[in-house]
Order: sequence, then structure tokens, then C-alpha cells
Amino acid sequence: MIFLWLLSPPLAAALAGLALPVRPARLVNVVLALVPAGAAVVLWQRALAGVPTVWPAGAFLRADALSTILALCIAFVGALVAWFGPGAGREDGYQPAQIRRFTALSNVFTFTMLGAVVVNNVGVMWVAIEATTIVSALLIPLVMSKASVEASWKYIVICSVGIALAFVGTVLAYFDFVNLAGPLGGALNWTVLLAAAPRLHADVIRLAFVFLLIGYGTKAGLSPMHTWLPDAHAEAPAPLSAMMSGTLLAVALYAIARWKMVVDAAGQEAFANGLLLTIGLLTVAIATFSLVLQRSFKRMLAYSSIEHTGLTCLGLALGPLGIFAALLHLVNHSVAKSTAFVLAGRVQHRYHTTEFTRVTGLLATMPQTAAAFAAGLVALLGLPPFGLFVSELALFRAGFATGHPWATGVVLTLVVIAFVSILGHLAGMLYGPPSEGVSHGEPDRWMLLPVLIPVAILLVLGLSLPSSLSGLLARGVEVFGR
Amino acid sequence: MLLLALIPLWRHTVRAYARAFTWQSLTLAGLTALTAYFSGDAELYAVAALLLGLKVVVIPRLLARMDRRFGSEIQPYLNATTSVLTAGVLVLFAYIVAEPLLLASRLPTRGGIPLALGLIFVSLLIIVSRKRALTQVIGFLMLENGIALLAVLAAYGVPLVVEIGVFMDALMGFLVMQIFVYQIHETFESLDVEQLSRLKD
Amino acid sequence: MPSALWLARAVMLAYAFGAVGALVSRGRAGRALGAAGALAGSLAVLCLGVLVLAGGTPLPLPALVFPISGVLLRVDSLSAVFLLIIGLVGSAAAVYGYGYSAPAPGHPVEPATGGGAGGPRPHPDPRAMGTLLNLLLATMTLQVLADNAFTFLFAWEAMSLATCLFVLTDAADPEAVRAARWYLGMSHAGFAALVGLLLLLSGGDLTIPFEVVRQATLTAGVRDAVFLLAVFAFGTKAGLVPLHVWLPMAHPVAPSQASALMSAVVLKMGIYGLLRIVVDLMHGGPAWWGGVLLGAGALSAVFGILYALLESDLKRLLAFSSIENIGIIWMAIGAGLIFLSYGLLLPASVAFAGALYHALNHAAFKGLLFMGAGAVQRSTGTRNMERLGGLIGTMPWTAGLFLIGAAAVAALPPLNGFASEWLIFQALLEGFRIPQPSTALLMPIAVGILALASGLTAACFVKAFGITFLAIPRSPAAERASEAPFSMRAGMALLAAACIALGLGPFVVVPRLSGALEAMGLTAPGPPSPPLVTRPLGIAGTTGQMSPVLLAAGLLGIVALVHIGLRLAGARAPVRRVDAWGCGRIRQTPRMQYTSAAFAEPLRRVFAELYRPTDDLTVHVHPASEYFVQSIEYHAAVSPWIDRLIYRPMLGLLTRIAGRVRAMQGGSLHLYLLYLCVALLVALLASRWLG
Amino acid sequence: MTATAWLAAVQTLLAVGLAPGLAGVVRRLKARLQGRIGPPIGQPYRELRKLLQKEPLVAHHASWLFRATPFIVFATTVAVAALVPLLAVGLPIYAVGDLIVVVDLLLAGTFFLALAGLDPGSPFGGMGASREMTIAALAEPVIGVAIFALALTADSTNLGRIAARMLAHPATAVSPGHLLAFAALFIVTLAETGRLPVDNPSTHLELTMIHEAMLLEYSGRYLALLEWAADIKLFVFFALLANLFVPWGLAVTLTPLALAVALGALALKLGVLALALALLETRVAKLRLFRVPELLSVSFVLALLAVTASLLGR
Repeated sequence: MIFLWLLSPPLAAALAGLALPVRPARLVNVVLALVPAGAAVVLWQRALAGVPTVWPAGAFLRADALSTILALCIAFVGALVAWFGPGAGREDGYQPAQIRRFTALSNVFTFTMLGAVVVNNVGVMWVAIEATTIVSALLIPLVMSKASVEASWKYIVICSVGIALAFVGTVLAYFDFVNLAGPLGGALNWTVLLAAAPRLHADVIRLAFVFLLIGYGTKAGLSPMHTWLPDAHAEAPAPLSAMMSGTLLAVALYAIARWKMVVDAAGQEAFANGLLLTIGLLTVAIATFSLVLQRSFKRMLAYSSIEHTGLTCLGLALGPLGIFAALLHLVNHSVAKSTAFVLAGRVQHRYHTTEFTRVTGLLATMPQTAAAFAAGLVALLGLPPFGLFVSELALFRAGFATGHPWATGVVLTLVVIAFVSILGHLAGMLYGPPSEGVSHGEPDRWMLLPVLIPVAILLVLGLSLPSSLSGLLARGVEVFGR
Repeated sequence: MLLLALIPLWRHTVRAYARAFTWQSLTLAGLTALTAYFSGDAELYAVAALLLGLKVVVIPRLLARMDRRFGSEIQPYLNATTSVLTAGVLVLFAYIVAEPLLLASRLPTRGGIPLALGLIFVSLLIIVSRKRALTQVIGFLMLENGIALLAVLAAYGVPLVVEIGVFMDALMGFLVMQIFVYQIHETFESLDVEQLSRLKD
Repeated sequence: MPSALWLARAVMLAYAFGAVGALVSRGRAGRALGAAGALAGSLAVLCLGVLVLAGGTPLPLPALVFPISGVLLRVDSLSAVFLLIIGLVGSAAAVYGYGYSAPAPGHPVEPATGGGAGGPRPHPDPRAMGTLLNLLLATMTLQVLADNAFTFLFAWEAMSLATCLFVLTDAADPEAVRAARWYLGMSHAGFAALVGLLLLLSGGDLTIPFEVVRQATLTAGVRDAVFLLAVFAFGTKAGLVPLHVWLPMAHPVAPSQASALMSAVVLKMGIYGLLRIVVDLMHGGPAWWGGVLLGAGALSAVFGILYALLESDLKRLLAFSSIENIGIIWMAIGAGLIFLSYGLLLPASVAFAGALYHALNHAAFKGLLFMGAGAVQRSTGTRNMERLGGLIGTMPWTAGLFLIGAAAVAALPPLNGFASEWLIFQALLEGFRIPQPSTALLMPIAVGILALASGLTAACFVKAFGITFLAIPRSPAAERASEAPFSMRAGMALLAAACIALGLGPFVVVPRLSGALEAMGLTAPGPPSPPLVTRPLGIAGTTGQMSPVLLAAGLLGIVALVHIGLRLAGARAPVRRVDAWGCGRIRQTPRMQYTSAAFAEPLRRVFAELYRPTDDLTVHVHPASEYFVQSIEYHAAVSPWIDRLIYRPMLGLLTRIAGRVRAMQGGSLHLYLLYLCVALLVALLASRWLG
Repeated sequence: MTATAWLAAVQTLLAVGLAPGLAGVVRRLKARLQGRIGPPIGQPYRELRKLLQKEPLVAHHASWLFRATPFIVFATTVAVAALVPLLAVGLPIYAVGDLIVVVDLLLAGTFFLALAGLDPGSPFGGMGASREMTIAALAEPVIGVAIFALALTADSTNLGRIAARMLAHPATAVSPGHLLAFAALFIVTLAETGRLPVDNPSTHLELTMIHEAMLLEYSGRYLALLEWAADIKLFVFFALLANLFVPWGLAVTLTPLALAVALGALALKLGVLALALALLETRVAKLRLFRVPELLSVSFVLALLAVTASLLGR
């Protein structure tokens, strides 16, 4: 019954957002956003025991460790955005109508993502993910402008096409399955698929995986299908960018990971790993070099998301160690990046631009935000004492241990380049003379307090990996059948 | 059916596209019903009905309305002959790719699988090579037709719940795209996607 | 030895206390707390180091107050030597920092050469300084105690971050921001290399203790790769030419206790890492390894001091001189490796002892010098020597202490710089024992370079002290200078005392270094090796002996005798103060004095090949006749050709690639979709044929 | 105090006492070679006494360092004199400092002298300091490599032991490496002691001064000490050249006879060297400052050749 607690609150909040006036709606929203988090924690406890939570008997919904990890991230980011969403800051000039629209749609967005990770049926999962596209596409032009409309149009067209391809893959896999077992019920359930996987045709499943990887990869922002991502993230309202960057990409990766299990089970692991490695390397490389000459800090954050997605994707291909690292990295990244985006939003509202050239002296104009933002970015740069340091090290170690020293070397170099360029941009933002015409001080300092939570989380993850989490991740690795 | 997909490649008006799409959907529905008859699978009848209702009746109406509203001249990147030739190559490619599927399948309908894939590729071609936002929408719809066809031919359709979900999504997606088409038209005073290239690094 | 563990805990607690205390409390209290924490911690570090060096037994430190998972700590004599360094400079910096972080007396901001920070701008936040001081010291202690790859890497990055933030405490200075970027960038590149080499070394598992790594057997190829990566990684940290570019930017702009720590201690982490990895974990390697280090060291030594000579920004001068000293240490290590590869254990141990001792000594005098420079900058508001002078009158204490440091760095007996350079000379002179003449010939050349470097150092610091502290003030700011507060002087005095003590007492210190050598697996067969043999009050190298104490006694005795002798000889006429004669010039003005540029001019001409100087002389003459010169402008610059040779091309390439990639994101939706389709088709083909 | 200690003290005092005399001899010889009568050999002593009596003048801006320097310089030079074997080998005092110590002690003297040159703020002092340090810096590597050559043949940097080793194996003394090293060190001697063609001790022509320029502001007893130190420096360098390369006559056993012989031998050797110097100084003209590095590089090459020869000749 836990799923009710997990899935219903967002819908309720969405309705509340539509029905109630803005202020109470915000309150309700925040409160309701905490419920799924609680539910996710309960799932966590169960997952630690190693028993997937299933409901109903037909196993329509199923949450194992992997789903739980994702659910945790989604719930966390959902709560974060509920707090920092439009109407939070004093100076984000959103109209009540826009706020209402955002509250409703963002909650539906959360709902679809949560659904995607807890449904047991690949078809339904596909439906959910497609739904995420539609909902988020509606949210991007919250503030109507040429740029936002263009961004969302690109987003929806590219992602719809990609997602459609993913469906082709699903169908192919299903077709192969039906050929073997005949059209029996629940044929598209993980459990069933995995069980039957070893008998599937290698060629067909490979074909299917190609479609799936390209399809869901589009959504995950893997190169060269990432092209929509910088535009969408840069033009969307910051809280939405936080959700997309922090969790949507993760959900897409989750889909890929799920299918990778099937492919592995079908004995095509080598092929899958090769494909993932290639595309992951390409992604990291392109993201890194796009960071060098970046002009806008939101695009910078977007490309850094692409880079981290690429790293995670690499991790998936690097054996148990790699998968562990990838999952850890995924968690770290969704915490850090969502925080960074939310704060970037505050900066944008203060400076009315996202251009580096016109955003300087941040430490002087809005010290608290600047400090938190810097912390978030330092974390994203993979510096200790923050979590991504550990997970990146684990990734390199995995890459090395699984006999890819050269790939590891290349990634290391790329990471350094990304590091230097992001660092440069960050320094430019924080220091220097404040841009003229920008007011100083932070009227709503108290608003920022919750930011301490993600920072604390990152610190803990960087200093000591709590056994409860490492246990969960270990279970998550087990899900991959190892 | 693939022919119906090829039609737009040398036709130049949105109306033609829309009509081609309608016919396509109609045949798709028919095929589905046929397979349903052969396989005696009740679900497939429902699917056929859905197809008929959605893609033959509703969507074409909306398309037509939009078309009337925006007028319809289409500037392709590729001229007709090149497009058709490319399409031909793509279909060949589809056959190559589908080879393992043919080997794997025992269904009587398997002969159509490559065609379905071909349809998918061709719709991709349409989406890539046509400038107008509207045509991209239609291309996308054709893509979905192709997938549905694949599903029907290859596996007698996916489970109903998924099927319904897919249709919902298709409809929603279409509606959303329609909304954006309107928005684009009012913000850019044109449907030429060429206009949509301001965002870059 | 349980007390060591408690000391280690005390260290961490003290630093944590200081960091938090400095952060939460404001004003004097904050400064006091920060200083107290740093001082207590550093003293504890010092004790720990002494304890272990005396005991000589390595011991693991089970779970420190650190809750970090995967962290493994252990202290042996090698770490102990560097603990000494941290503790010594750390406590001095703590005391000094208390005074330094107090708001400075107001002075007109004067532009310093090299774009350096001019004087007391809106003062850097003392809270940040206190906190960062403690953090930096803590991370460095952690670095030295690290006993597995993970801990090593963690400490490395944490240290870099702390240092970078320290550089940024004077963020009003754009130079500081640029320097911090370079510093962190280079250091992170080094980090990447470090990750690579540790992965190679530990076979992929970063958490196994070094003891296991020590046993590992690797193929020659892998070992060479590890070595080269190590040279890069630790070269960036230690500021080895040509990886030094960040150093002269970062050290001057940091607050002076930070500059002192950076030059005196942070650079040493590079030395420590090199010794730990290459000598301890890999037991040395083929002779060419040593050759590489020797060459790189020689390059740094000469290059560093030559650039120091031309500097007229006092702190930049000191930074370049640090590059030189690091170079000397690397030369010693290189020589040691070469000896090791020929199985000449005794010379090798002399060389390593010399390297360690010089690391310690350099920490003492360079810390002292940077603090002195900081005192000057704080009270005059400039680092530009062309605007200083005559400070020996207004800041006598600072001047005296700085003089001790300058004499020490110039390797004048009987101070500490001399003691360690003597050891290194002794080691190099053993070069003739190398059976292979071609290799043996490296040693005399190394001797020559080392001698040249020490000669140039003497010249350089005559200039540094003479121009800054002697003669007539060259600017009003210098005239108005006032002596530094007591705490700063105390900090400097501590290090000055260390310089003298270390100089007089090598016969106490050097034998203790044997523990460190044994920790690196250099155990001489039979009797302890020569550098560890103490003569009465003196030390013996491999080929010679000396006794600084007797020397000092002799010098003092002679001075006393001469004094008495003069009295007896009736030469007691009182001194009369007159205007300087200067070959009969009437009255002198500051403008007549030799400037720092003028002082370095002869050497600038002699080494023009290395400097690639660019001069331009423009004479504005009176329109009527060219014999009436109205004004003369003379610009002399030294082109940073290493920068132009290495870094610009790299950055250019990077930018070009980035430009290409950026073009991908061209904005056309169709293009994007095309990417997608192409990717699909390619992948499909792959699945059909590569399966 | 033991006999050895006494002997060491005597040696030192000998050097200190005879140094001005040596300078006088050189001057005298030069004068004769130039066809002048020249001052009596005792002239330097008279000058020193006169200067000691005079009232010292000190510039207004000069600091305590200016007045301390003469003592420091004198002390370092005398200390060096104490470490150099003049009469006997194998004295324990040689273990107090070896060749490297000697070199660095002299460098210390130069260091403080240069500071003192800068202190009064007169332009000539600065000029002198700058040039002096330049030459000192460039001379260092030559000395270093020459030391290497010596240590290579004698397997020690302990002066006493080097001399003893030479006595034991006369063959090594005439080995090519050894001779080359001698040549190199001789050139260095010229540079270090400020003789022609590097510097002209007897000029006060502003723009050519090096060593004298630093002493320009000194007077009275301070000047006396510095002049005296300069003489001792010359003496010590000659003694080094004499006793390290042609050690014959040095007393191995501390019998009065042996010591007397040693004294005679020393006088002879110094005399020869003084003559050589005088000849040289009358023949060559002073080099431009920027030709000096060339001279020193020549001597560096000589020293390097010396090492190579000895290395390969092992």
C-alpha cells in the first residue's frame, strides 16, 4: 500500500495547486511533497532487507532497490522544487496563473517519473516516460518567449522521436519474446522478461537494444542525441531545470539500465557494454568541450549534466564496481545539480540574465546564495569533501579494474578540462566588481536555509558512505543479477 | 501502405500529407482488424477500433483545421527525386536490418515486418527533411503508425493496457504539438522551422 | 607508543577547534581562537614528528578523529620529517597570522610591479584566514599520514582546495582570482596524473594499505609509466619547471602567512609524495629515472634563481627562489636514485639525507623570508622593491630577522641552508664512484650547476635585502614604515632561531634522519652510513667533514679578538657621521641610488640567452637640437618563453577543438534530428555486424 | 692546549701577519717590471697603521650593518686562513671545515661586503656590489667543478687530506686533470681577489672599479680591516694553489726541522706565484666587465676538462 503514499501525493498537490489560491497551495504543496520522500524511505528500509515491494498480486507495481534509489532522488528533488518553486523567491516575477500552472504540472511531472520507476511493465514504463516529455514540454515556456517556445518545440520533437524509437525497441523485444513463449499475460514485466531472457535471439535482442539505447538515450541526454538538452535546460524555469537535470535524466538512464539487464541476461553483455562505453565516452567528450567556451551559466550547468550522465553511462558498462559507482554518482549528481540549478534560478532573477559576462561579483551582491552555489559547483567539480569526489574515484577505479586503462585515462583528461573551464566560469561569476544596476543583499535569506540539507547530504556522502546507503546501492547492484 | 508513406515525398501540400496519413491510418486499422480475425484475438479488434476512431477521424480533422488556418506550401530540403531515392535506400536498409527478425519469427505476417521498419525510417526521413512544423507533426504521426504496424505484424499487438497508454500518449503528444504549432505561429509569424535556430552555443 | 595516537588525535581536534572557532567568532577573539588552534595543533604535530623520529618505529594510527570511510593513516620516520616541517612553519605562521590578520595601518595603495596587490585594500577577512590556516594545516598533516591511495588523493585535493581558497582571501585582487584558477587547474591536472599512477601502482584498488603496494611487483613498462606520472603529478605540486607557471602567480597574492606556508610546506608535499612513491613504494628504478629528476631539478634551480634575480616584486622574488630550492632538492633526489641504481648505498643515503635536510631548512628560511616580506608589505603597502629602502632604520627587528633568512638561503656558513647544501655537495662529489663514465660525468656538471645556483642566490638576496632594507627610502611610504606588531616578530623570530639551530646542529639532526632513510628501505649494510656518523660537534659527509658549531665559535672568537686588538692598537677614535662621499658628490637623493633593476642588469646581460629580454629605449629630444634630451624612456622586459612555448599552444588547441564542438550545437532542429538518425543507423549497423 | 692546536694558531697568525707583506711584494715586483722603483715591501703595514689611527667617517644613512661588515669580512677571511694548510698536513683543525666550507666562507664575506656597498646609498657602492656579486656568482661553478676534480683525485674534500694524498702519490700531481684544475683555479683566484684582468686593485677610476667601489665609503679602522682582509684573501688563495697542487715541503711530522722546511717552501712557492701574478698584471690590460664571463667560462671549461680527464684516466 506504500505505493499509494508514494504516488498519490503529487496528484493531490497538483489538484490543490489548481484549486487553492497561491499561498495555501504552496503550503499544501510543500507538505505533500514530503510524503513521497517518507514513502521512499520506507521502501528503502524494505529494499535493504532485499525483498522488492510488489503490488498488487499481478505485480503491476514493483519497487526493488534500483527503483528505490531513483524514487528517493525523485522525491528529494520534488520536495526541493516544491520549496524553491515559483513564488518562493521575492524577486522571481511570476504571475499567480503561472505559479498555479507550474505547481500543477510539476507535480504531474513528479508523478510520471515516480510511476516510471515503480511500474513493473516495460510498456507502461515507456508510456510514463513519454508522459514526462509531454508534461515538461508544456512547462518549459512558462514565460512565453521566442527562445522558450523554440526550446520546447525542439525538446518535444526530438524526444518524441527518440521515445518512439525506444518503443520500436520495446516492441521488437516483445516480439521476440512472444515468438518463444506466445502472448501470455504480463509478458512485458521485468520479472517475466528477465526469466525468459536467456532464450531470446541474440540478434533480435541486440537490434532491440540499439533502438532502446538511442531512444532512451535521447531522453537521458547522451550524445549525439543530447542537442535538445542545453536549450531546454537553459530556457526552462530554473526549478524545472532542476527536476529535469536532477531526475529526468536519471529516469531515462534507469530505463536503459533495466533493458541492459535483459540484454546481459540474453548473453549480449559484451555488446551492450561496448555500445554504452562508446556512447558514454562520446558524451563526456562533447560535453567537456562544449563547456570550454560557454557563455551562459545555465547552459554550463546543462552541459555538466550531460557530462555526468555520460560518466554514469560509462559506469553502467564497467561491471559491478562500475554499476555501484554509477548509482552512487547518480544520487550525488541529482542532489548537487538540482541544488545548483535552483540557486542559479535565484541568480538569474537577480541579474535578469544568464550571461557570464554580465554576472559578476556574486559574492558581494548575494553572499549566501553565492556561497551555496559555489559549494554546489565545487561538489559538481568532484572536489572533496563532497560526494562526487568519491563516486568519480570509484568510477575511475572500476574503469581501471575492468581493463579499460586507456578509456579511464581519456576520461580523466576530459574531466580535468571540464574542471578547469567550469572553475574559470565560476570564478568569473563569484568575484570581480558587481555588475552595475544590481541590488545588493538578500531580503529572503531564511528561504535559503533548506539548501543546507543537500549540502549536508553531499558532505556526508563525501566523508563517509553510510552503511544504509551503501547497502541499498549494493542491493541495487544485485538487481543487475550479480 | 509504404506507398502511402512515399506519397508525401513528392507531394507538396500539407493537405496531401494529411490525406496520405489518413489513408495510411485506415489501412493500418484494416490490417489490424484482419490480423485480429486471423488470430481471433479480441483485444486487437479494440485496437483497430481505437485506430479508426483516433487516427482516421479525429486527428485528420484537427490537421485539416490547422492546414486551413496556416495555408500550406512545403519547402523540402531535398527535392522529390532525391527524397524518393533516399527512401528507397532506407527501405533496403530496413530489409537488411530486419533479416534476423524474419529468421526469428514464425508468424504468417512476418513478411510485413521489413515494410513496417521501412515505414519507420521513411517517416524519420520526412521529419528530418521537411521544413514546416506541421509536416514534422505528420511525420511523427506516421512514425507512430509504423510502430503500431510493426507491433501488429510482429507480435499481434502489444498488451491492451500498453496499447491504450500508447494511444493516449499519441493523442496527448499530438495535442501538445498542435498547441506548440499555434504558439510558434503566433510568436514567429511562420511555421518555418528554419526560424527556430536562435538557440545555439 | 600509544601517546603518538593521542597526539595525532590532539592535532586534529586542535585544528578543528581552531577552524570552527575562527569561523564563528568575530574580531580579536576570532583571530585568537584561530591562532590558538593552529598553534596548539602545530605544536602537537611537532611533538609527534620528534617522537617518531626519536623512536624510529612506524606505527599505524587506527581511526583518528576522522570519520572518513576508507581513510587509512600511519606515521613513520619519513612522514615524521615532514611533520616537523608542518609543525615548525605551522606554529610560526599561527603566531604571525594573529598579528598579520589584524587590520593594517592605513597607507596609500601603491601599485606593485607584476600586477601584484598594492597594499592594504579592503582587508582580507581575518575569519577566513584563521579557518583556512587550520584547514590547510590539517589537510597537509593528513597528506603526510596517508597510508593508502584513497587517503592520499583525498588529502591532496582537499589541500589544493584549501590553498586555493587561501589565495582567494584577498579576492578584491583580480590577480588573485587568476592565480587561484591557474593553481587549482594545474593542481587538478596533477591530481589526474596521481589517480592514474596510484591506480597503476595499486592494481586498481585504491583502498589497500601502502604496505601491500610495497610488495607489489610490476612490469618495467608499468613502472616507467608510474614514474613519469609521478614526475608530472609531484612536479606540478612542487612547482618544477616547466610546471611552475602557477607558483609565481599564486604565492605573492596570498596573505603572507599563507605564502609562507605554501612556499615552505605545500611545495614540500610534492617532495614527500615523490619520496614516498618512487623511493619508498617502488624502491627506485633504472638510472635514467635519476637522470630525469636531476635534469628537471637543475633546470628549475637555474631557471628559478635567474628569474628571481630580475624580480623587483619582493614576494615574487621569493616565490622564484622557492622554485630554485625545490630544484636543488630534486637534484639531490635524482642523484640519490642514480647512486641507488648502481647499488652505491652510502652516497645515495647522503643524497637523500641532504634532500630531506634541505627540505626542512628551506621550510625554515623561506617561511621566515615570506613573513618578513609580508611585514614589509603590511606596513609600507607595497611589495615593489623600487619603492622601498632604508627600512633597516624603521623596522629594525624585521630587517635583522630577514637578514638571517637571506644569509641562510644564500647558504652562508654557519646557517642551515649551508649545512644541507654541504651535504648535497658531498653526495654529488661521490659521483666519481659511478662505474659508468658517461653517467659519472653528470655529477660534476650537477656540481657546477648547484654552485652556480648558490652563487646567483647570494647575488639575488644581496639585492633583495640591500634594496629593500638598506640605503635611503625610495618612497614616502617606505619612510613612514613602522615596525611590525609583536606577534608577527615572534613568529619570524621562531623561524630565525630554527635557521640558526638547524645550521649549528646538523650533528644532532642528520643522524635522526637515518630513520627516514630506513623507512624508505635504505638500510646500509653493517655500520651506519657516513652522513649518520657524527664527529664531535660536526658531521662527516662521504669525503669531508665540517663542524658548524666550532666554525661559529671561531668566527665569534675572531671578531672578539679583533675588537680587543683594535682597542689595544689604540684605534678607538669615535665615528663621525657625514654625508656619503660618493667620489665627491655634493648631496645625494634617493634617485641616485642603485635600483633593483640596475643591480640585476649585469647578470641580465650575461644570461640574455635564457632571458630572451626585450628592451626598448626611446629618447625624446628637443625639437631644436637632438642634444637637448627632454626625457628618456626605457622598458626592459623578460619574455616568458616557457609560457609561450608550452601553455599557449595547448590552450589554443583546446579552444580550436571547443570551437568545432560548439559548431555542432548550431541551432537547426533538422540537423539535430539528423544526428539522431545517423546515430541510430550506425548503431544498427554495429549491431548487425559487430555483434 | 695540544701542540697541534698551537700549530694551527701559529699557521693562522702567520697568514694574517704575512698577508700585507705578500701584497707589498707583488706591488714591488710590478713596479720593477714596469721600470719603477716602487714602494718598499713594508708599505702596506704602514698604510694599515695609519688607517687604524684615523678617525672613521660614516655616511648618515649607513646602518649598523655598515659598521659590522668589516669585522664579519675580516673574521671570515681569517677563519679561511685557519682552515688552509700552510705548514703542516693532518692537523685536526682541517676537519672543522673542508674546501666547500672555505669557498662558502669567502662567499659570506663577499655577501656582506656587497650589502655594505649598498648601505650608504651611494651609486658607486651599488655598482660595485652588483658587479662583485655577478663575478662571484659566475666564479662559483668553476670552483665547484675544480673541487670535484680535486676530490676525485684525492678522494676527499678535507684540505689536509688532499695535500697529504698529493704527497703520498706525487704522480697524481702532474696528471693532466690536475694541471687543468690548477689553471682553472688560478683564473678564479684572479677574479676572486680582484686582480687584473678582472679588476684593477690600484685604480679609483669610478667606472672601472669593482672591489674598490664597495670600499669607497669606508675610512679609518674599518677601511684598514677590509684592506687587510683583502690581502689575507690573496694570501690564502695563493697558499691554496701552492699547497694543494704542489704540496712538497709541507710538514707531515711536526718536528721543528720539518716545519722550518715547510716555511721555506711556502715562502718560495708564494714568491713564484707573486712573480707570476706581477708578470701577468703588467702584461694584460683590464677586461671590459662583460668580457669577464667569457674568461670565467674558459676556466669553467678547463675545470670540466680536468674532471673528464681524471674520470677517464682512472
